[in-house]
Amino acid sequence: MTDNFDIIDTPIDTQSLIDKVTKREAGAITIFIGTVREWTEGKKTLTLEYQAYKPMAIQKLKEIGEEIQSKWPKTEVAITHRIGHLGITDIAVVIAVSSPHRKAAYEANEYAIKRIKQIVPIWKKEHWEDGETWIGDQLETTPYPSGKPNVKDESND
Amino acid sequence: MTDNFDIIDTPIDTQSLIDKVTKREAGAITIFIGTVREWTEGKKTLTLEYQAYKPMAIQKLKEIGEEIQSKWPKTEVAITHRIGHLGITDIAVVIAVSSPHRKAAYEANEYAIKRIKQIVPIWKKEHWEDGETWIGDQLETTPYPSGKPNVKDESND
Amino acid sequence: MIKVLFFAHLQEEIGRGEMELDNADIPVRNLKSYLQEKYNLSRMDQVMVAINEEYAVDDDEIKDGDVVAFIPPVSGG
Amino acid sequence: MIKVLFFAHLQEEIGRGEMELDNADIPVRNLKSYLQEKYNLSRMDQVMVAINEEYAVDDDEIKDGDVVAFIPPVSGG
Repeated sequence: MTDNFDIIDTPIDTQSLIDKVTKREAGAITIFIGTVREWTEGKKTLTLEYQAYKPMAIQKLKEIGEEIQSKWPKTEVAITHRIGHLGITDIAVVIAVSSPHRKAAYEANEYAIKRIKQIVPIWKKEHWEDGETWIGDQLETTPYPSGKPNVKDESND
Repeated sequence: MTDNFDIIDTPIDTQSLIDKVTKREAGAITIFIGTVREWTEGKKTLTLEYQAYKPMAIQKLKEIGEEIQSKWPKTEVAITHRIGHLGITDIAVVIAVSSPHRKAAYEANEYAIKRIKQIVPIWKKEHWEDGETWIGDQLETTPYPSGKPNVKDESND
Repeated sequence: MIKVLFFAHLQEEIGRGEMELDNADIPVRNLKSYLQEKYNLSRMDQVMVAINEEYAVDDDEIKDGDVVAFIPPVSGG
Repeated sequence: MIKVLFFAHLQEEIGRGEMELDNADIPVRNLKSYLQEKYNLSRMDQVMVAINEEYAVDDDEIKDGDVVAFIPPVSGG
């Protein structure tokens, strides 16, 4: 299921991710769509730019899928993240999870977006009216004492 | 936003629900897709049949939308339920919720499906290899002492 | 006159989805018992009633012109 | 020879996304300090390192032929 995890520089087709996880054993599919929001804490975003360390990012997305299938048996997972320049309301990421039962589908989906924000090497640059900054750069959060990144406050938190 | 809530007897177009909740203020969209599962507790489903008390069902879906907007401000909600005969993997219901932040989008979406199973007058008839039964009919759950239905165990639980 | 609607297993037990009755000005409870006996309906203790598309309780009075729906435990989603 | 990759603000501070160095057989910590001083890099205490696409710690030894990526706090999603 390697091709269930992808980084692309073109618009994401949500339906294709739904198709990837649809199966006869599933009774529930949850989709998360992360979109570019115009306002964040009083600052107006004009556009965003996403950059990825693509081979490692795909590998980490795949690992997240494996973590999910281990924690929530009989789930199917597909994740696509877009990189490059995005405008307001454009889709940055789509996560699709199917499961026989809905509780697992919700939990696993939320787990996926949290893990993406922790371990997947993708960076967002905000272009505001008065400048631009790489996010993460700007957050001034605590360093990573354990050698593993922490969850951080991001666009759709 | 009345037309965000609908009962139809044709296949549900998930993308149209995504479009209904997409907006510049949103950073997160969650979608729940309830599909017809083949196996439930060892019984093989061949097809399903959904029936609705349509005007009341649409009204109740709308009320669920209002409850969500009151509990989770700045959300947008769209729900479509399909009725009639459905085959395995067919979509029975789609719930779309957008929100500035993702936590509300997940919570509100899960709330919606729970409420649908409590208050929306829609019934499912399972067609198995060895017979057919209206679900709800079959569950032998407790009566409704309070005049309000309780949550019940259903297809995608 | 009142209009009475039946769904799911009730519709099948009664053999039709709606009927007109002249049992106005009685509480929900009485209409429920009347129909249960007349059609030998099963599991009526689990069945909700809606008057004009809003859930009602057993004490609520049915008035002339009302649409009364018998609503078995729902199973959408 | 090792290949070193930079992303996000580091890529902009250094002015390019990759370079080849002959600093093999040193721990991650030393490569980090070397590059931080040479390019006057900011916030390096928050920067993770991956060797051959897997997160590494400061003590891990960089070997000849490795691809070493400097990974600022991620902000995908």
